[in-house]
Amino acid sequence: MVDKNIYQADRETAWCPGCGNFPLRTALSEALSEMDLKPEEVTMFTGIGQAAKMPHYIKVNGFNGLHGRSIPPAVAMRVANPKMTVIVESGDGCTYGEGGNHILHNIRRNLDIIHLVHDNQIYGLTKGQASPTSMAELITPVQTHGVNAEPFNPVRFAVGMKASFVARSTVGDREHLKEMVKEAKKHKGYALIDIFQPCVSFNKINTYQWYNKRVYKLEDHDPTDHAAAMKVADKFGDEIPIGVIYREEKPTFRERIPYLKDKALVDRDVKVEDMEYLIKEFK
Amino acid sequence: MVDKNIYQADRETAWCPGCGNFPLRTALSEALSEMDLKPEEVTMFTGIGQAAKMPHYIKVNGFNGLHGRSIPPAVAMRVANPKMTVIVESGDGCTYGEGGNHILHNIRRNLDIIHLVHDNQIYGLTKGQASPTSMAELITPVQTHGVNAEPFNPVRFAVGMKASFVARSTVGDREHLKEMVKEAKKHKGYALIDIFQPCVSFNKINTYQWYNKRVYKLEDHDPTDHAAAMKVADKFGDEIPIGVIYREEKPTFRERIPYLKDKALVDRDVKVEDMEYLIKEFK
Amino acid sequence: MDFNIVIAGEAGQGLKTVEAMLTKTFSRHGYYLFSTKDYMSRVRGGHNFMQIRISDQKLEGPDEGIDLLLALNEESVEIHRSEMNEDGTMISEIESDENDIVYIDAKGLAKDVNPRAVNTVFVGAAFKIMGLPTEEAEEAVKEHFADKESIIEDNLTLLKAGYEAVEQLYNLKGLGKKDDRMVIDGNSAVGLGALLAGLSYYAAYPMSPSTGILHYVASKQEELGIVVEQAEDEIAAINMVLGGTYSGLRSMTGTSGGGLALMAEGIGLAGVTETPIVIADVQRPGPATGLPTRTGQGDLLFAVNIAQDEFPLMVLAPKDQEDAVYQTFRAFNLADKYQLPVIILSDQFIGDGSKTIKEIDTSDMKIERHLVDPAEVEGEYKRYKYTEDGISPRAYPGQLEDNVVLSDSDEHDEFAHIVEDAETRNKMVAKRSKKMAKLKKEDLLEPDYYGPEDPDYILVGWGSTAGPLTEARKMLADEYKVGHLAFNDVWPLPTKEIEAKAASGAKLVYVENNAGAQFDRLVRSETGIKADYNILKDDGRPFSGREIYRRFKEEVSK
Amino acid sequence: MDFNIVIAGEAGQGLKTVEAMLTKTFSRHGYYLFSTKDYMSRVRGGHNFMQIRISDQKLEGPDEGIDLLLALNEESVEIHRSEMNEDGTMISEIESDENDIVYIDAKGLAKDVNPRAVNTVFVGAAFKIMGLPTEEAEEAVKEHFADKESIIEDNLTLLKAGYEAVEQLYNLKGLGKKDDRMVIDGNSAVGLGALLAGLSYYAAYPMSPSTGILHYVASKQEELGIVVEQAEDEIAAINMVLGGTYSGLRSMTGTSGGGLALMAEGIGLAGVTETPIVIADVQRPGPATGLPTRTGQGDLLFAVNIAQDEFPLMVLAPKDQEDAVYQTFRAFNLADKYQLPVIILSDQFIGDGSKTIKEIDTSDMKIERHLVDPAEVEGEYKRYKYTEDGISPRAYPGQLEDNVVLSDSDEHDEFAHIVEDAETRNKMVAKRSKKMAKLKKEDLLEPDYYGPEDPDYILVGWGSTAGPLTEARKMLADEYKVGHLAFNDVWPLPTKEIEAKAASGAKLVYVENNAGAQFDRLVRSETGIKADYNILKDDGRPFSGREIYRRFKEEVSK
Ligand SMILES: Cc1ncc(C[n+]2csc(CCOP(=O)(O)OP(=O)(O)O)c2C)c(N)n1
Ligand SMILES: Cc1ncc(C[n+]2csc(CCOP(=O)(O)OP(=O)(O)O)c2C)c(N)n1
Ligand code: SF4
Ligand code: SF4
Ligand SMILES: [Mg+2]
Ligand SMILES: [Mg+2]
Repeated sequence: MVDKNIYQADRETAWCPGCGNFPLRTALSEALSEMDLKPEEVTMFTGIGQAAKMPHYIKVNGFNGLHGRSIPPAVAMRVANPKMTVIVESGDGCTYGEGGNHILHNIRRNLDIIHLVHDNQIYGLTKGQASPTSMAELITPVQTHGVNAEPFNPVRFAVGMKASFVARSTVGDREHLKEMVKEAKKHKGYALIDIFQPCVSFNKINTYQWYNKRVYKLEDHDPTDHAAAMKVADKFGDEIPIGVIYREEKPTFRERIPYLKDKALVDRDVKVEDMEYLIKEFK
Repeated sequence: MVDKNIYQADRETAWCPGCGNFPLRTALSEALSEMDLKPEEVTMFTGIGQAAKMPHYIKVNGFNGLHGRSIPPAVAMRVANPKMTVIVESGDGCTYGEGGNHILHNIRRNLDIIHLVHDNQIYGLTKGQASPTSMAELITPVQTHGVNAEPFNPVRFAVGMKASFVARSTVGDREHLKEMVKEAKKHKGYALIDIFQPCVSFNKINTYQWYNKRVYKLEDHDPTDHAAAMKVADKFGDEIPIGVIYREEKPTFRERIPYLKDKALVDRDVKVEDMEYLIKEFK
Repeated sequence: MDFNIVIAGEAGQGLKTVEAMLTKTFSRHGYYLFSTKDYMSRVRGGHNFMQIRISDQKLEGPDEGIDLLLALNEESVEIHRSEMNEDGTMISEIESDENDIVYIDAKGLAKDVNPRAVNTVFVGAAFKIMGLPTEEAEEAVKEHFADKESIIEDNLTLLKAGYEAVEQLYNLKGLGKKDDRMVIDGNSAVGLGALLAGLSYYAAYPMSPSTGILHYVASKQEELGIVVEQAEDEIAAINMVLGGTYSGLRSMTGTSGGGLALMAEGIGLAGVTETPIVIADVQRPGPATGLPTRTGQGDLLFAVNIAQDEFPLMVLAPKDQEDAVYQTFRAFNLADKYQLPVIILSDQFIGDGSKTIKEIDTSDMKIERHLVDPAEVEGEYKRYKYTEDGISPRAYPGQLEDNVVLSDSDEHDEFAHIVEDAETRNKMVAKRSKKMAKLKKEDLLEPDYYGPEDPDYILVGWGSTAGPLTEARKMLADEYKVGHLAFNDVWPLPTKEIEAKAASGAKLVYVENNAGAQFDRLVRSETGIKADYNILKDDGRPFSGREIYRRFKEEVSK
Repeated sequence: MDFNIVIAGEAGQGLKTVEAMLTKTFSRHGYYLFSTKDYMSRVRGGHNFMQIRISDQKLEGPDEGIDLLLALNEESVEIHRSEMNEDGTMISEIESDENDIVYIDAKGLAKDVNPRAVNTVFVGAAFKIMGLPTEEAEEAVKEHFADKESIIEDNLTLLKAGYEAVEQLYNLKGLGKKDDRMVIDGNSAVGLGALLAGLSYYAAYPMSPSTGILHYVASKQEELGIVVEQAEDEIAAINMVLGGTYSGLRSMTGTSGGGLALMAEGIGLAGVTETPIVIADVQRPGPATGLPTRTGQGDLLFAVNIAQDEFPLMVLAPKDQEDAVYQTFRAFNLADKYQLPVIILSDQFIGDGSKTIKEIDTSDMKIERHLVDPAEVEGEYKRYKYTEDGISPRAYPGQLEDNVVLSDSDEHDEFAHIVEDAETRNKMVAKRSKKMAKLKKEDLLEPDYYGPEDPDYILVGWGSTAGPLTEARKMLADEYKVGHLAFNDVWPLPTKEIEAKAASGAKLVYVENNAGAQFDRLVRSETGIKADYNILKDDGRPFSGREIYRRFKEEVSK
């Protein structure tokens, strides 16, 4: 087992004291260590936001790109290096708001990635506007009379799209979260974990207590039963189920590119000579 | 009833002979005429693509904007003028591909619009690449070994998101299509109609025959039953149901902005004098 | 009299409340203010500070050196020590022998009253030290915490406690309330200008440092009955706003660099569809995410060349918070008159900073929509009718009886129908470019010139450097014959004045908050004139007049 | 010998097949070719045409006037009649008395053989009329319809039928196969250059007229084992490509104006993360959707100023199809060497057009990845290490044992961690700008000059106007002392040669395919030099040498 401390960079974070991002990071470090992954064997792709600062605070390879664009850069790593563990991670605003089109289409691609969404139901870094997952009644400096739209339920959306692995967890239950990360890693294909992560600075509705009171662990649920999963996914009120909600094995992105086999494209040996024949084709 | 010929502009179209866009336009003209809407009472917002050229070939107000961006410009019309009938219309690539993020979030907004998607399962105007709804086995100049992703099922996606009205129709059944348009107009809130529209030039799989053989009209289906709707939505194979698949009444975008009431914002009478008080607030 | 106060501490410590109370109070005492914010891209922790400069004279920018430091945490003393002026004082909770530190047991005093109101102790102490009475501060407390009785009570108690805990050191005195002034930050100023212009629809996606505009207009949406919509992304925002104008509403969006990049295609759409819209770009340093909460003027050439191919576009840069109100108002009228997108280039320096300005005078503010008069439309409506000046009659759907309104992003004919032939293309390009010609003739603002008639040097700036440059010019005036040319409109570029000045033989010293001397390059591309000197700064911090003065002496007149 | 053939008809009538067969055949006969496509933004109907110019001399562009028209529908005769050269001939299905029309009953001949192969009748007739034997055309038919025996059979039959149905009118003769040449379109040329450079990952969203690159590289993906991914939108495409390079793959995307606009933010990300990528912008006229299938050079200033703030960026424009191969190859090496984005500004004129070029010579083509040597990394890896020339060691994840690779879009320190202090910011800005300084010194291509040593006029162009300008210069050479300066690299701008030329006193005549004289403005902003004359064209159609010649006489030497 890789020493879990290796992941906890000693850098000061820009997170607020008490923020749900801390227990999330701890759970992730522990999971990585328990899965025996060395830092250089993991690559994390993030967007912009408080959550998205993660690669600065945990020691793995990291590409900290643009707001909303955490997923697209990860596609190539999947073809470049099949052995790399790929984590895509960002906030709810980044992932479901600005980046909505990418999650939509990458569910279809079924990339073999672990997708962690810090769902604090708020825009943290920009100081408290509604995110897609904000409750309708949230009052903010922009949403002065509540949100003009229905809240987005990422789990129902993903199950509705038959994403190949959909789970929900909470930083309030670190063991559970760790378990989910490990399950996601085990799963072949796209694995979304929507994680409740209280924002103590701006979200005064969805607090630790709010989540703790509501979440319960799924039992007797068959995640391969789509209809059952839809029902579970729809629950977001006084009771909110956590756990693996839907799972379906299907061809991954790599598998749909048959000639890749188990080649790491990054090892491709290119010689101009070998491609001379392309020139001849224009004669 | 408004004369239906008024809608059929006499301009030459850029569509291919035999294209499914023609019967679609006819059905729409007839529906508009039967609903007794005058051209100036209807505004159509489109993107870019063969389908998106519609406002040039039918006489209503039209905003022919950017590829992928058919929905966002329509939002304002909903607050500007509650009496205007608003149609958003474009191709499957424009709507579900480039514009995916907008349909995702406008389902949440529940704008009172009729949303017509010409679903030919192909990129027509750019000459035959896969669209999000293309079958996995489609071979194109880009998808040389089939599509690298699972096909997008717009109906399942929208029902999964609990869009307030979701229907499927086909240009192969003009009466049905007309009926759906009228139902969508009647519905208060967002109404998606995904319309099978064969592309005779590039899609050699999903032909008129292909659709005709498969589609059947929904009977004994309760569109207010979400679980039932999900089941129906999932069917896309040898049998494909058409009709209203899901319907749920819920607050519209306008209704979530309580102070708008039934005011047309376009009639707002603004006087600088009335806003002098804003200046005083900075004293 | 010129006094510089800095409030320093961690993010989340409530610096903004302290600043608000001080600002209100000084203003009520009749002082001119200029405040800037230096904060990190985080919500809690780190080191943030706000500078409030006060004077009995009009202020145009920040200054260096601190007279009074309110150190809300210990670290702040260390960080700012080197910037203290000779007679400067620090208020701190550190017990120290050093005689520039005034010790105050703020936490102790607040403990039993209301620990969350600890900052108000600092405010009280500050007023005592400066020699100002507290009445106005009490008013400010009451207004700031309006509606919350018990909180007001606690704060008043702690204000007094702070006041009593320290000795008077300075003798500032109240100057008496001046009723013809106001204090406003640049983001609110842009929002205010827009609201006065009849803004009915604002769609945007939050992005520092532009979010202040969004927050301000949203705070007024209910009372004005307008709609402020948070878009799912900036692409949606710009297209929403285009739809807003098309639907008949005065519409606007605001963002910063990265968001502007995402709007590029939509701004071109406004160009070809001739849809008037206003876009505020509150600049921050890039590239990409860059320094999210800092200031810069690095988007100039990007804004001027914002999308593929060419189309009528106007870019203007407010000089300060006051100008931001007027320029934003003007932007709407010009957008409507010429049916084009207008980009307002603001920046974090003026956007987040506040200034005492003359009360906004609305007597010359006229909302000019330039919509078609339905009575003048004969037969089939031509949205893109060829006219002498290139401006076609604009209507919104439903405005004309028996006529529809069509708008198109392809090249099109007068009816907005798609065309591909060379002839119509050429005609439409010519029609659109005529609008720019007319704009240049009728509405372009030449830069303001300040200074002697026969200067040896001219400081050239655009937008928000105007204030610091004004101060720098005054400091330099004793030693040099130096003028100042301050540009508002940057695209199309007004060229007359700069050409005249260049011809006069004065040395041109361009001062810009970017690394690449973008304005110099723009002026050169339009006129051939090149700066003799470039004073550039690109570290995310604004210029002060003193800094420009110093760099002038170091880099120009060596 | 210079012979101009036009194939005209509706979209969907199979013009491309006719063009392909003619092109192959002429090429096998040893002719030089230059073909352009003029097609509408639709799939069927409308009026499209392709021009094939053939000669025994090297060709550099299209010409005006038609020697032989293959009118695949009746309308085409009317449309092109006025362009016919004096001895020109039209092959048409119209029975007519006019002696410039050769009647052929193509449909009748095809009816019983294969109605879908009707066009091949025209091909056969064309060869007979020109006096060329059909062997090579038979070969071309066989290659074009490879794998489909019966179709080949039908086409051979109809080829012969067409051949026999008409009389010989010209006497072109075969010149014998030349083995050192090839015919290639500009889009394939860019794709070929990329593949030769080791492209492993191409992600793009279809957009005319850039889709040809996507199609070409996709057609090779399986055999080369590389990945071509159709993105959900252009924002995904550019970010995918950044991820590709980060993951260790040579990566590229291609698009046109509107897509480039959507990529703007991502290109800035490449700048600040110092991620080498190559972006092809195959220009079409805008603004916004504009004229989707036409040509133009309207994206120059947009590309040069592509995103907020400033960052190292290179923009280069291939001069023709041959150059496109070499320049694309070079773009990858330079992107990798300087760790920056390189934009290739192509356009529909060369992208969709084909040309006979010298066979690509790979002997000087070396793939230079400039990745770090793992042995040289000591201790903790610094992705953004300060170095003398600003270039830091670049590694991809998994390349270094016991070390991780971090990339960041915020301003950052050497380890790629977020910073906000002014000092690090200044250092990083300086580091990045050093790369541009080095690039300018070591790798920038000055423009090529052709013509007399002491010209009175110099034609100045960039990118794809090079060919037409070459022809124009030759036509003008009899009457004027005229030279031609052809730019490849446009950003950073190479200034030595143009400065020298301007100093020589020759009049500068800029020829550009845009309305705003963008290159003139760019050159002026960098050097102060201004065009004496601007010959501009912005109607979506390319220049021909003859047109430039004429306009020179009309507008320059009046
Ligand atoms: C293109 C662009 N638009 C907007 C922003 C500003 N921005 C930064 S983070 C953020 C929202 C963050 O919310 P979320 O993704 O939920 O992350 P959190 O801070 O809550 O963890 C926004 C809007 C940006 N950086 N780039
Ligand atoms: C930003 C941008 N990207 C790409 C394009 C090119 N483009 C035009 S239409 C189209 C696809 C059309 O497909 P679809 O929306 O399904 O419409 P159809 O032609 O099939 O009716 C594309 C990719 C564009 N115009 N703008
Ligand atoms: S703003 Fe909220 S989410 Fe961000 S660090 Fe602070 S508490 Fe956490
Ligand atoms: S390309 Fe296809 S969808 Fe487009 S007009 Fe032709 S047949 Fe219709
Ligand atoms: Mg969040
Ligand atoms: Mg389609």
